[in-house]
Amino acid sequence: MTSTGEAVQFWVLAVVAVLGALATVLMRKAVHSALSLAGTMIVLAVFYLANGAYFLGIVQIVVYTGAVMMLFLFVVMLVGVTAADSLKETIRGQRLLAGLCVLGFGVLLGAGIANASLHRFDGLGQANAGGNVQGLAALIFTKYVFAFEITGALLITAAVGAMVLTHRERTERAATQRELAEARVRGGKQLPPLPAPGVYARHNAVDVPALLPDGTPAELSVNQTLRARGQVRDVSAEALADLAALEQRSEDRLERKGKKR
Amino acid sequence: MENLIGLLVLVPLLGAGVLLCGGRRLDRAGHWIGTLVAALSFVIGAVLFAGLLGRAADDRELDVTVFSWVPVGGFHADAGFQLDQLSVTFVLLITGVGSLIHLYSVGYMAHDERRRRFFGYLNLFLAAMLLLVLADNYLLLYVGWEGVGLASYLLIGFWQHKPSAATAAKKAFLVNRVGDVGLSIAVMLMFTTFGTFAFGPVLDHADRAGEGRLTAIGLMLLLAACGKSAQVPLQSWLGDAMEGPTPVSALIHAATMVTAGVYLITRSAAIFDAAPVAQAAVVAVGAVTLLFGAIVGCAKDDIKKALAGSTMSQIGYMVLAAGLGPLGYVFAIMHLVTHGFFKAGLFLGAGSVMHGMNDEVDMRRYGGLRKYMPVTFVTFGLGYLAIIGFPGLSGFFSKDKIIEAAFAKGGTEGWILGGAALLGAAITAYYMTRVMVLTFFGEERWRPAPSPDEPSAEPAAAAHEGAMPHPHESPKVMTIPMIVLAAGSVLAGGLFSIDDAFVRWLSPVTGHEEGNSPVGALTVTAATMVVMVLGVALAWFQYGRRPVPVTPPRGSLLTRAARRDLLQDDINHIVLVRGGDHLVRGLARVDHGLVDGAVNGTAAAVGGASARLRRLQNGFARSYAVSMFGGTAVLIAATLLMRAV
Amino acid sequence: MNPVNYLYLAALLFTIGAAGVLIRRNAIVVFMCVELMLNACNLAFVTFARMHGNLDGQIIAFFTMVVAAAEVVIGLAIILTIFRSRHSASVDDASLLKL
Amino acid sequence: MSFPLLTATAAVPALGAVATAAVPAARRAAARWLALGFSLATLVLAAVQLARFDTASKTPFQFTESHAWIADFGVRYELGVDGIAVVLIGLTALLVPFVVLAGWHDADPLETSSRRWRPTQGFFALILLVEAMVVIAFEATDVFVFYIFFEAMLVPMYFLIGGFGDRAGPHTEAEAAGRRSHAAVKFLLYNLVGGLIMLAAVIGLYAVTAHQLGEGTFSLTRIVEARAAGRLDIATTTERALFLGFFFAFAVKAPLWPLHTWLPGAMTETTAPVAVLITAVVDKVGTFAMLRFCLQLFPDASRWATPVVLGLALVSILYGALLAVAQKDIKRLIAYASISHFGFIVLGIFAMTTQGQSGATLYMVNHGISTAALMLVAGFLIARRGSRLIEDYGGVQKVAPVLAGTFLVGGLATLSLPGLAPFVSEFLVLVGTFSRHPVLGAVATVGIVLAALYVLVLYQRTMTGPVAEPVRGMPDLRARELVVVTPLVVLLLVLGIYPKPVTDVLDPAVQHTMSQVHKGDPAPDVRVSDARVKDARVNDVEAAK
Repeated sequence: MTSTGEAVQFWVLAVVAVLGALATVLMRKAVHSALSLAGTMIVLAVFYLANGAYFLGIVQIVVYTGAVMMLFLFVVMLVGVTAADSLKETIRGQRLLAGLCVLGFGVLLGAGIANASLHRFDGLGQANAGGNVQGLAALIFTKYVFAFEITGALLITAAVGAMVLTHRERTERAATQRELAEARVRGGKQLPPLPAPGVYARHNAVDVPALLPDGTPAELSVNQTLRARGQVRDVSAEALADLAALEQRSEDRLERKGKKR
Repeated sequence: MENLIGLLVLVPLLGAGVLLCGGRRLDRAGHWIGTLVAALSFVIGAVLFAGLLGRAADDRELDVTVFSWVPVGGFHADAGFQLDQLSVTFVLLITGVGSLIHLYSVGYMAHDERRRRFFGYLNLFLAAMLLLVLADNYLLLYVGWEGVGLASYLLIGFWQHKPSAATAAKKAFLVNRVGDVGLSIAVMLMFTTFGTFAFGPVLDHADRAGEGRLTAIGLMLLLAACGKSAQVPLQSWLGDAMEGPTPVSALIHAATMVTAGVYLITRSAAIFDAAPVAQAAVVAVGAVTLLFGAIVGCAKDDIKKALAGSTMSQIGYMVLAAGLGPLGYVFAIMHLVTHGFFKAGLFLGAGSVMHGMNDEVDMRRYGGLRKYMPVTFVTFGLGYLAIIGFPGLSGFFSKDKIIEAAFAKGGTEGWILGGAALLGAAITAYYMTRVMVLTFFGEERWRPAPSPDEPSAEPAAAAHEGAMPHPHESPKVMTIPMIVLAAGSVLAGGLFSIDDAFVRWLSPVTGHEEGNSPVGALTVTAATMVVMVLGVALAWFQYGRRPVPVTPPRGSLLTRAARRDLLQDDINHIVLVRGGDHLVRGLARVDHGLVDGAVNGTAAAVGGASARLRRLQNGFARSYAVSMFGGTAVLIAATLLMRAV
Repeated sequence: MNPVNYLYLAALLFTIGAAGVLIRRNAIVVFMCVELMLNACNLAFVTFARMHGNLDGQIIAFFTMVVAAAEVVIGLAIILTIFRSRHSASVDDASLLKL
Repeated sequence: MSFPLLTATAAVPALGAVATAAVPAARRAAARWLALGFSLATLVLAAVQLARFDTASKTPFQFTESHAWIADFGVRYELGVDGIAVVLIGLTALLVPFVVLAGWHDADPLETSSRRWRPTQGFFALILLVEAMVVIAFEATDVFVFYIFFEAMLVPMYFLIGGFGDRAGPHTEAEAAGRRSHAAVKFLLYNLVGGLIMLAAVIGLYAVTAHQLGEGTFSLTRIVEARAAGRLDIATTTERALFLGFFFAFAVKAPLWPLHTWLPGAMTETTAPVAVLITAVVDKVGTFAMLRFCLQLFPDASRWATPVVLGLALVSILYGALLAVAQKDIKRLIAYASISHFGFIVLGIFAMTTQGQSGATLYMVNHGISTAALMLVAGFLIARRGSRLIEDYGGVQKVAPVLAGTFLVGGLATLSLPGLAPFVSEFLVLVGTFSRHPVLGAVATVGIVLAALYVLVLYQRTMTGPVAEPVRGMPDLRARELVVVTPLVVLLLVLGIYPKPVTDVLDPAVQHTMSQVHKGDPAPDVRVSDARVKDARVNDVEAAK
């Protein structure tokens, strides 16, 4: 049996771990899921430590939470952070079947554990006597040396595989600048540089479209992404109002009251 | 002498082979080769006849086994020949009349581009017919039997470009096949009964078999005879067979092949004598056909079809006689021979008339031809007198004997049969006079009719007006055979009857007995004469004294039925053709829908099930994952359960 | 406290992860759920090691981590490749055995 | 060890297949000549077999070869021929050269197809392959060896049916290809199902022998011997089950009603020479196997099944003939006619009389020749006009008399005209059946009327009447086609007039089979002593010769 402290730690952290796991499954955005998962993993690392697996606990934090989850986050960013998943089911009956299967599976698993005769509880005191890392090392380099070597090969292969998979072979000659220019002309695209954003002497932010001579905003002057997100700050009305105020002021100053429209 | 028998069959067979395979090189000489072959076989036949004559009366049977044909287990069929008085009579008739008709055809078919082939077929017919009458067992006879059927098929359909000819040929073959079923079953019955089907053993031991068996064999043989000899109920093909060239009608469908049934019955005399039921059936068939053919003959306007009806009727006489047993066998054969002469002569005459009349066959468009075709008129007239049984001519002798024999059968049966035969004689006289009068006497109806009483002139008639026939006598090559046959029809009967020569000649084979006729021979003769005169007179008054309309009048119910072969074809059509059609179509549907449908249905079921199962394989990884988890859950459950148990 | 509770926790986490694999369409999240399942296993291994008083369970958990790392590398590469051709990271969109 | 004649007879066409297949694409003509040469060489070997076959020998099988093959399962490479097999091998070897000649241009590549495409080579190689397998199936006396080749011949047949067809029919090229592959798949599935059921029975047989003899065997001779010696006693139910397993496969192959529906499709959609190969050669393996395996391995069960089999055969005869009447397609009509004829063959086999079985075996030969003649001429006709439909013809007799004449001879042979070969066999079958089952025999005789009906209707509609417009100017048979047809026609005549050489070879084998089934011929009611005298006389005449 374990100490009371561990019991308290278990019950507190177990709740956190389960919540994290649930959040991983239920969050609509992949980033949130990733963060929740990271939380659960850290909790698991604590459990490893509590179970005497000191090396694994550290590795869990460094490798899993550090490296693997970072990898996940990178991919999430490459794929698009904003794309929130719709949680609406598209395959008919999938959710019901999944629920049934998972429920049955869980219940059976629990029943299995409950049925199992888990009476022995030796503790790792003896095994960890010479230090946990040393104990592990002794096993890895003796009993499990072949498995270890093979996992090495696996890792190398995985690294190469990842490179091969993501590598894109250039199948055609790169277009020269001249060809690009010609294509541009042929395609009827905007030939000169796009108009710069901002309104002279008033705004210089990228989200403010330039104004055309008639005072309407020039859409092209704003970044496509911003336009797509609708984060464009339209200052045309403001500018026109300013202009009107200016005129008013100058007329006031020149005392042309009677000509006021 | 034995070798000659084989040669008799072989010569025309070789002739046919040479003519049919010889190609166009033989086109110019083919018809003479064919005629020569026929003449040669006649010579051989004559030599054999002479040889037989030279032997004692009870030793006139020659047996030759050429080779073992089908030896299987206890089944031995030999290619063997048997020559006796009966077969040699046929041989002479076949080769004699055959040679004459070959000669006639040289002229008749002169303008046909396929004449060589025609002669090839004729030679093939001779070979098959000779095989039929010379075979020493029923199986070999069967070969000849079907061989003549084939030749008949080929010759009826010789003008194949005419769909009617092709159809008639097919019909003839098919109806004959129905008869052939009878013959083959008869042979099988003989085999199971006697273990053999050679004439000798079967006929010698016929009395030892059970009567039921013999009756069955007899009835089956009768079926075969009905098919080949156009007896009721298998008579329907003969009228249509007139689509063939006229020499064919003369040779095959008048003189020889159609009499094969009579030969078969006479040859199997021992079987029929021991099976009274079968014999009664034979007589009944003969009597019915005799009247049937005669009635049909009265109504036909097509000269050849009228003669075909007559043929049917005359063979009816022969079958009737053959069915009378030893009373009549000899007379059946005698009538067969004389009929061979006069009917062949009549057909050749008809052919000669058609030859001169642009192949017109409708007697209503003839008339007054005696001036234009004197030879044809005289020969035809002699044949006519012979067939109606004019005293002194051959038909008189043979038919009279049959009528006598019919009365001699005794009892009610005798009276009925005799009456039928007499009635038949009257009708024969009537329709033959009708043919004679319509063709050679009266006004010349073939001249273009300026008469306005025919406003609805059919297109065919209009076409005929364009090419008005110019009746003319046929060339010598055609008239000579007619003259010879006419001579035969005048003299044969008389010659046969001198000192009962024919009876003495044939009785060792068929047996013969004089019956006790309830009426005297003279009475019968007198009665025959009376009915004959009545028939002639009636026809004369009906057709000779009054003008004959070119378009046939509507006629009485009987006439209309008779024109349609007494509705036989209609019945066949409704029962067999239409019924068969429905059956066949229905079966085709069953085959496609049910039998094949079951197979295709199984395939479709498997396919459908797979298509449904395939939907599980939707490609969604998550669906697969669900089934994986489900499977795992089941496995865990199973493991736990195993533990629990 | 009975250390068996660790096992129950592991089972629960595993089941939650499984549910995530089955329900979520985003391939990245599915992968995360797989990781969660692997981690749940690791927890069980570590607990077993403690129960049995030897380090073999930890060794297995260690190997699992290595394999999981390799798997993540390859898996994410595949996700990227699919995303490039289909412009989607949904596993449902990759329902054909071709790009 | 003596020269392995039987292996050689099968090996020559197999080698020929390899050689033909190896001919390069550009030398198409060489493939044909090669195929013809090899098929003729096979014919020579088959002729040697026939010539050296000893009809007086008492041993059931001659030229036997026996080598261990799969020792663990008691499978031996055992070959041997009896009179029936040797005659059927002769038939196969005889027909294949004609098939090759008739199909001379059937597999020419289309002008549009790729230059590396080699259909001609494939076509002839497959034909030779089929021949090799058929020959070895006839020779095998080991059930397992037989089974292997019985099934293996499906593969080349499948490709022949599915890959080659008439250039034009009532359908477009694409439709025709679809129908062809449908027919081929149907052929394959049907026969595979039959074959698999047979496989189960083959394994069952092995199990029975292994259980009772100590060591399992597939050898026909050993099983028959063991049964005769009483060492092998198969339980009644087992024997019947095994019989049914074998019979089902053979009935599919034969084909017997109601398992026939693959045949019309296969024969119609493929080329005429291949259709001949199917019906005249491959299907004969089925009826042959009934005689050799069903009757000899399971005599008691055969007798037990006789009523049903005879019934099915009778239905086949009438049904096939009636359906032939209803057909609008020339090749389909011939196919249904074949079904009717196979009914006769099965009827003869199971009539259990010497006449019936001799007739049936002779029928196999004669049907092969007559169908080949009719089908090949029909193929020539179809190739000229480009249509299989009867209604598209008319008056061919006028423009192509030789073609029409040979077609008529083929047709007359099909309707068993006396004087032509099939008559002898058909009559023997009928007599054999009649002497044991009079009613059956009599009803079967009706089949000859129906045969006349469909043949003559076909002839009338295609060959006679006014010349149909598309037929005008149709060329008559060419030299190559005459070379194909003439020998067949001559054979039909010769075997019709003098079948004794063939029956002499067949007779001992049939007697042997009959003795296996423990059946004698029914005795005639009236003992006719004269008949014996006459027989003796005939024998004397022969002896004198």
